[in-house]
Amino acid sequence: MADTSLTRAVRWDTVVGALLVVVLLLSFGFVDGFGNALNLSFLIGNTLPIALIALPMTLLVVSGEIDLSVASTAGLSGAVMGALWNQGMTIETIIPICLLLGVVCGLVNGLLVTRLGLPSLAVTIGTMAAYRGIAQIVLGSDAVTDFPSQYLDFAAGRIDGTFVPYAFLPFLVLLAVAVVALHAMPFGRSLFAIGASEEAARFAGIRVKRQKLILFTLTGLMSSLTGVFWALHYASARYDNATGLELSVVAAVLLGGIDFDGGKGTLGGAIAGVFLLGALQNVMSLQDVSAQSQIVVTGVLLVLSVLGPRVARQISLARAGRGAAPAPPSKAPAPTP
Amino acid sequence: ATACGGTTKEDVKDEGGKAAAAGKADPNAATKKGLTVGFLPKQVNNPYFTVADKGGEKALKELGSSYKEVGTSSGTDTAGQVSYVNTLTQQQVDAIAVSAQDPGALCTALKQAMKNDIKVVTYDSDTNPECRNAFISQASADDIGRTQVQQMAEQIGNKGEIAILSAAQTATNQNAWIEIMKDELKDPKYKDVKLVKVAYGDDDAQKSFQQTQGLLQEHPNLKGIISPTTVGIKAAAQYLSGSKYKGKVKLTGLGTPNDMRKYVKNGTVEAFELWDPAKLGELAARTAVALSSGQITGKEGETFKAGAMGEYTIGKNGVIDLGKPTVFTADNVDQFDF
Amino acid sequence: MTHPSDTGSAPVLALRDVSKSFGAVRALRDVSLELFPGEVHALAGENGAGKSTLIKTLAGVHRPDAGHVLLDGAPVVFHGPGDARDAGIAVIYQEPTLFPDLSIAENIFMGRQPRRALGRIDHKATHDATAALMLRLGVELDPDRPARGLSIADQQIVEIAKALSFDARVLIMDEPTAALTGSEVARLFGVVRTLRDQGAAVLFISHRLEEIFHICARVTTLRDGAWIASEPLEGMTEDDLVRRMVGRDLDELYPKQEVTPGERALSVRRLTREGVFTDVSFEVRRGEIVALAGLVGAGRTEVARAVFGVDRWDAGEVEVDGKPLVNGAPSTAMAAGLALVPEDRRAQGLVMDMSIERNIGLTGLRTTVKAGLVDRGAERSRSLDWAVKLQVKYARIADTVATLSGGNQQKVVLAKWLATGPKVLIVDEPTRGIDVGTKAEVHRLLSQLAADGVAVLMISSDLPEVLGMADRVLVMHEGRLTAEISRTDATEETVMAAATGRAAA
Amino acid sequence: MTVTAPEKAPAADVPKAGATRLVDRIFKMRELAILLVFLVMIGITQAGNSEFLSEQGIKDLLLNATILVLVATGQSLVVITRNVDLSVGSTLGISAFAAGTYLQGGGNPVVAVLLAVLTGVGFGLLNGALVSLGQVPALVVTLGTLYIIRGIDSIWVGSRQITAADLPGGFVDFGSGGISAVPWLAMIALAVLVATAYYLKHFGSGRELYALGSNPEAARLAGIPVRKRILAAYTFCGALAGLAGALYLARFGNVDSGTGNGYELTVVSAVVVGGVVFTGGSGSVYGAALGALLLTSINSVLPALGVSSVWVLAINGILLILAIAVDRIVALRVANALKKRNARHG
Ligand SMILES: Nc1ncnc2c1ncn2[C@@H]1O[C@H](COP(=O)(O)OP(=O)(O)OP(=O)(O)O)[C@@H](O)[C@H]1O
Ligand SMILES: Nc1ncnc2c1ncn2[C@@H]1O[C@H](COP(=O)(O)OP(=O)(O)OP(=O)(O)O)[C@@H](O)[C@H]1O
Ligand SMILES: [Mg+2]
Ligand SMILES: [Mg+2]
Repeated sequence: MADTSLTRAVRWDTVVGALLVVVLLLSFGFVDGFGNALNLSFLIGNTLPIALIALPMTLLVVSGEIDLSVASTAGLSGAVMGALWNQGMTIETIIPICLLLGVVCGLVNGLLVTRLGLPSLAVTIGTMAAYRGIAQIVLGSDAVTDFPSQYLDFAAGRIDGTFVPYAFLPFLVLLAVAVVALHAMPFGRSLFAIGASEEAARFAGIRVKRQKLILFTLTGLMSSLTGVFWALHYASARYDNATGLELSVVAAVLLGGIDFDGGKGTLGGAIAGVFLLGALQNVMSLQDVSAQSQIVVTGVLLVLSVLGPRVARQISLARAGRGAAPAPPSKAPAPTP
Repeated sequence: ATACGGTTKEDVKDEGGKAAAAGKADPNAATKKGLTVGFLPKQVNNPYFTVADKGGEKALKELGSSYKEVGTSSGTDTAGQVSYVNTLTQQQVDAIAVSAQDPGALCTALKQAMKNDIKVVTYDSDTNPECRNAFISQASADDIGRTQVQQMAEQIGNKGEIAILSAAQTATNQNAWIEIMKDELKDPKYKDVKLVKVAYGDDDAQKSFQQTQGLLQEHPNLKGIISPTTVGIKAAAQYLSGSKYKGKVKLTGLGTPNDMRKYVKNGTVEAFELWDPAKLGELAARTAVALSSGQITGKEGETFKAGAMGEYTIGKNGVIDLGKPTVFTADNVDQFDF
Repeated sequence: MTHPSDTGSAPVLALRDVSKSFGAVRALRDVSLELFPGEVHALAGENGAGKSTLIKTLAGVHRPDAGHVLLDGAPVVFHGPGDARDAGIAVIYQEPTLFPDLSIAENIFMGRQPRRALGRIDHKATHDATAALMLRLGVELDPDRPARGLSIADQQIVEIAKALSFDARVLIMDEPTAALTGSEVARLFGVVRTLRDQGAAVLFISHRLEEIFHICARVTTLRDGAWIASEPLEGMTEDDLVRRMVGRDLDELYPKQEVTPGERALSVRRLTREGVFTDVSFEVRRGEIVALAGLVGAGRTEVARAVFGVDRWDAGEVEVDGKPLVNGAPSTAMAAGLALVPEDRRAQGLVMDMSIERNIGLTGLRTTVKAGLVDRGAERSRSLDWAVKLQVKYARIADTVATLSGGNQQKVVLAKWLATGPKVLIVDEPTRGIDVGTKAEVHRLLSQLAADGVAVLMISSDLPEVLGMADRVLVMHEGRLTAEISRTDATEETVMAAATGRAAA
Repeated sequence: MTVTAPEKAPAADVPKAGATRLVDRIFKMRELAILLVFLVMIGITQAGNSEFLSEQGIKDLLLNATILVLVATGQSLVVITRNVDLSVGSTLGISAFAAGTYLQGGGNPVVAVLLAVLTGVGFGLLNGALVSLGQVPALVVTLGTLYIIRGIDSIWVGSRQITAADLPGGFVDFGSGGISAVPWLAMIALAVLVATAYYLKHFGSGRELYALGSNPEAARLAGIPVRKRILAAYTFCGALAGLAGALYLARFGNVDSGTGNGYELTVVSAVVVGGVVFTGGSGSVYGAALGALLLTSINSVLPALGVSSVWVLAINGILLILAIAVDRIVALRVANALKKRNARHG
């Protein structure tokens, strides 16, 4: 496109990042009860599950796929955790088992997508129901709440004297790993290529199917980790834990400027999107904005997130005085065999 | 600790002690004014909870305190509910009246609130006892479970197959009632009544609809359905009234008069019951104020005066019963509007 | 032939002093052009000279920044391709623009299907008209088959059929022959002549100069977006034309160096992919350039794809330097020193939304690594290095390849693969859409690579190129290898005879 | 050009008839696979419970599918253009309530249905305008409008609800009535479905929807009014969501602010199961309708077989995956067979 320089000037992920900073600063200044340690720890703690899943989801979306079963995988690992706990197993064995289960869930998605060539949207809508259903079979209507307090405290507590939840630190490590993997490692580079043109990537010797399989598996792993965290954070393992989380993740990631056609976006943008939504919700609740109005705000924000850059570009183009009729080069139709 | 050094459920049991209700009650303490009580229903925009919370609002106005309502727009967004508890804690309200989506998930947040000197009353749906000061039970589980079986048995002449259409499989109160229904059915006079199935409609109109269809297809000889949930009974009634089963398959359970008026009049339903949700909300509000004023602490045996509603005594585990439910039939249904 | 303007006829379509810029790139600068009825007009220029941009301006895709489009002498403004079409202008774009999910017939008649009562589409009439068009072009394509999976050549044919179906007053063709072999080109020219004689104005672009001389009466030359000349072709030589385009004299077009072939680098034995090609065996030695010739659809591309591993083969084996390759694994083929420049640069060669730098870098993800991370400095210098070596014309190395002209995109694909330093290089139509100057450059490069010991397998539909560059010519016909012809024996006659299956040479 | 290849004999009579018919058959096959899965499922259920296909049973099956069929039909039009409309659930909810409020005040049922459709058209236009004029990703925009419409709906509706008692008896009876086993609502859905399918196949603008989904850039170059078509597809989708809202009201006699919540996922599943591809350009509304029928039937089959509801969700998901996998495998097999048969050589 003619306006590469302009697109770079108004990169949406930086805008989201800036917006997040602005919202935080304004809230510190003007919103009662926002700035204190307790509230900040609430904010971070409640946003963490979304942020955790947003990490692999961003990678997946960059490579042109999607996983809607993440919340169900989280629910399933929570349920299994509860069931095994009820059986009297030690928590130290249970958690690895749950993570392994997540790997299996992700692997199933990945195999269905890569081996059978099914669209990931359809597959994961299916597994979304299947995993949730299995969770229900495993745990039934029980709610397991009596996990050991040192684990609960870790998941819900914060570092003494600060607003930082304990769990935030491991998240930061994971974030750093994901950023490096996506933006600096050959693996991440190949994901962008796969997302932008799977066929061209294959012709460049990139092992498309393998990379995708790895990604789905990682997504499963992170989902189950989130499931374990969720059960401990809320001290409740139920089969319907984290229901609907996938939509929040998708919305946040989209807000962060990740293009669902694949091949575009940055992790920084996605995570900024996650915390922007989290912070806004927190502020709006403190300001007694009703849940319904919050939904509208989220929606408007999403629409603006795509219209905004576009309008900005149009304006700067108009100002440049040259109304070059844009000829967006669409992706070549991929002739699949 | 176990042999391999890990932590198991057994270890936790040992360490667990119950958080005791602190302080001492002074029944004669003055009722405080200018308090703020935050209502956190399972779901905002749910007509049942709206009526209940309106009852609470009215009572608080009378008592000179202020009311606010927050909540999630989905009935299963537990994380959302937790974050609302946090918000209320953050806003330093004096008391929270909450209907819990999950008995355990709210605990950490509610304890956090109690630590910050906020009184916690649960209504309609309880949490674990140690996470709140008192629970307002809409009616004793016993009453609800048994009367519904009695009504159904009477309608089908003490003979035939019946089924239950419940809400979510995890709904605490539903499960308690269902247990009591099963217990009641053990009575020899119901020897010809057979409970063939418990189905779950998840308080979703469409799902409840299809579950009703399924029940009737699976059990062609079904004589009656008990649906102890307002959404379920409404969906079942709508299905029955538009099908060949209308009037042949009996239906009873918990429903609101406004929802059910039409089906009572067109003969789909003979009778159903419910407590007055407004009263439930009112009692929750009054209990909250009484707690904040120090008139009660939530211990068994304490009593307090709940305005025009009369005097209530706190039962075991901090449970306060609202009273017996009302039975609605074609004769009296028009006298109610909620 | 007398020049139409001499006989007093007015231009049907013309450009007057048109300029067009894309950001900082000035693609057209004060260009004028006149198209007369009954005349075939050539447009010549190097890659990126602005030919396609000019065509898109005529077709209403681009709006000129300055200047006018004149239709029958009066200025017009086309608000979109639809307007131009309604004015009787048919366009074949450089890159095929088909609907992969729709049938060939629908592709051709989209938007102007024959109708029945109440505006319903007459499916049968559409089908029959398509079949008639295919007959006219002499190709066997089922009108009802979906466009997905058509080879580039067949796609081009469908594009041509689409343009012909208009009975347009003006026919504009942007490199329609780039993917075609001799027989199809001859057919096409036959049809174009008929149209011309019926009074249509034709604008024709090709980098094969002999084609220009063959069919065109006049030529307009562009250089760097600027108009250089419009003149009759009569009396001009190819060298004259090249000088106009390039601004200097050209090196030899086929600078083939003599080398003595070394040991066997690539050997393919009894390779079969069911229904596509059968029992294909050949070998390529170090230093050799072996051409794979054949008609469109003979299966050459398919063989290359299978050898490189993007398709699986059903039987047979492939060895590089004596080590067998894994079936269906391009990454191991790459590791073994194999490189494939694919025929469809837009779908297979490039990630269109990525920058030049990243596209070239894509094949080096494994090599430009430091401590497990992509070494950005090394990546950039590797990309810059090759972009410069191949004289890619670009504004910034970080621009997306979608903004490059067709020929320059092709150069990026070459750069991407040459940068891997392959032992065996397979190039599928390497000079498709590349201007003469660069073509000579690519040939020099291939020749140099061969001299340095690389084994080159070249698939080309450009017969002079095959004859000029190859040490040996392998000919395929209907999925089988039908002939192997040495450099000395290879002539247009022997190759074509084998390619059409008339003679086993 | 100096070489003129010896010209091949013009291939006058391409063997088109055979190949054509086979190609045709594959396209039908795609829907056939789903139909097969559906019939097998129904067969098994009937064997396990003879009540299942009683008159009432068939009626229920059809009624359950009706609303989803309508919305899926609209959705597939949008998906064919390589877009998506996630806001259909919200649109359905708000249209149903709009119609309900009007009827509650003693309105005319026909006007109420029109009102619902118009509401749907309004939101469809909004989506279409945002997507086509702004040229922005449909997924984001319609996820946005999903929230916006849902929010507006719940602010407007609050805790109000409309129950069967508030509605004219005739309207509610219409929702469950019909001619023997065939409900009125199903007839409406079928009529809409057939008309849409006919339009898509036999009208220029219908084919253009496929074209622009298949390759938007080529569509622009072919002079197709891309924006207008996308706008039209969204409007149609909105209109059907609105109509579905009105039918929902008639069928369930009950609407509140939560009506249609989460419906978009079901609709998308139906469309995907029905073989309408998300990258645009292919699929048929019949496929989508079959997908809808399959999906809703799964929900009826399990209770009818007496499967404990604990198992229902898991089985649902597995059946869904099975359906698309079977469909895919059948399609692959057929494509392979065709390739071998059509092979030019060997
Ligand atoms: N959409 C666009 N955005 C930015 N630059 C463009 C765009 N289209 C063309 N250009 C630039 O305009 C110049 C002319 O390109 P054009 O495609 O007209 O060349 P061409 O003469 O057709 O070359 P070729 O022979 O390689 O096809 C090139 O420098 C190209 O990079
Ligand atoms: N991706 C594909 N999917 C399905 N069929 C294909 C595909 N690519 C090519 N074909 C078909 O396979 C046959 C062999 O084509 P191939 O491209 O190998 O021929 P070729 O000799 O290389 O000719 P060309 O000059 O067109 O490249 C043709 O009938 C072509 O239409
Ligand atoms: Mg060009
Ligand atoms: Mg080829």
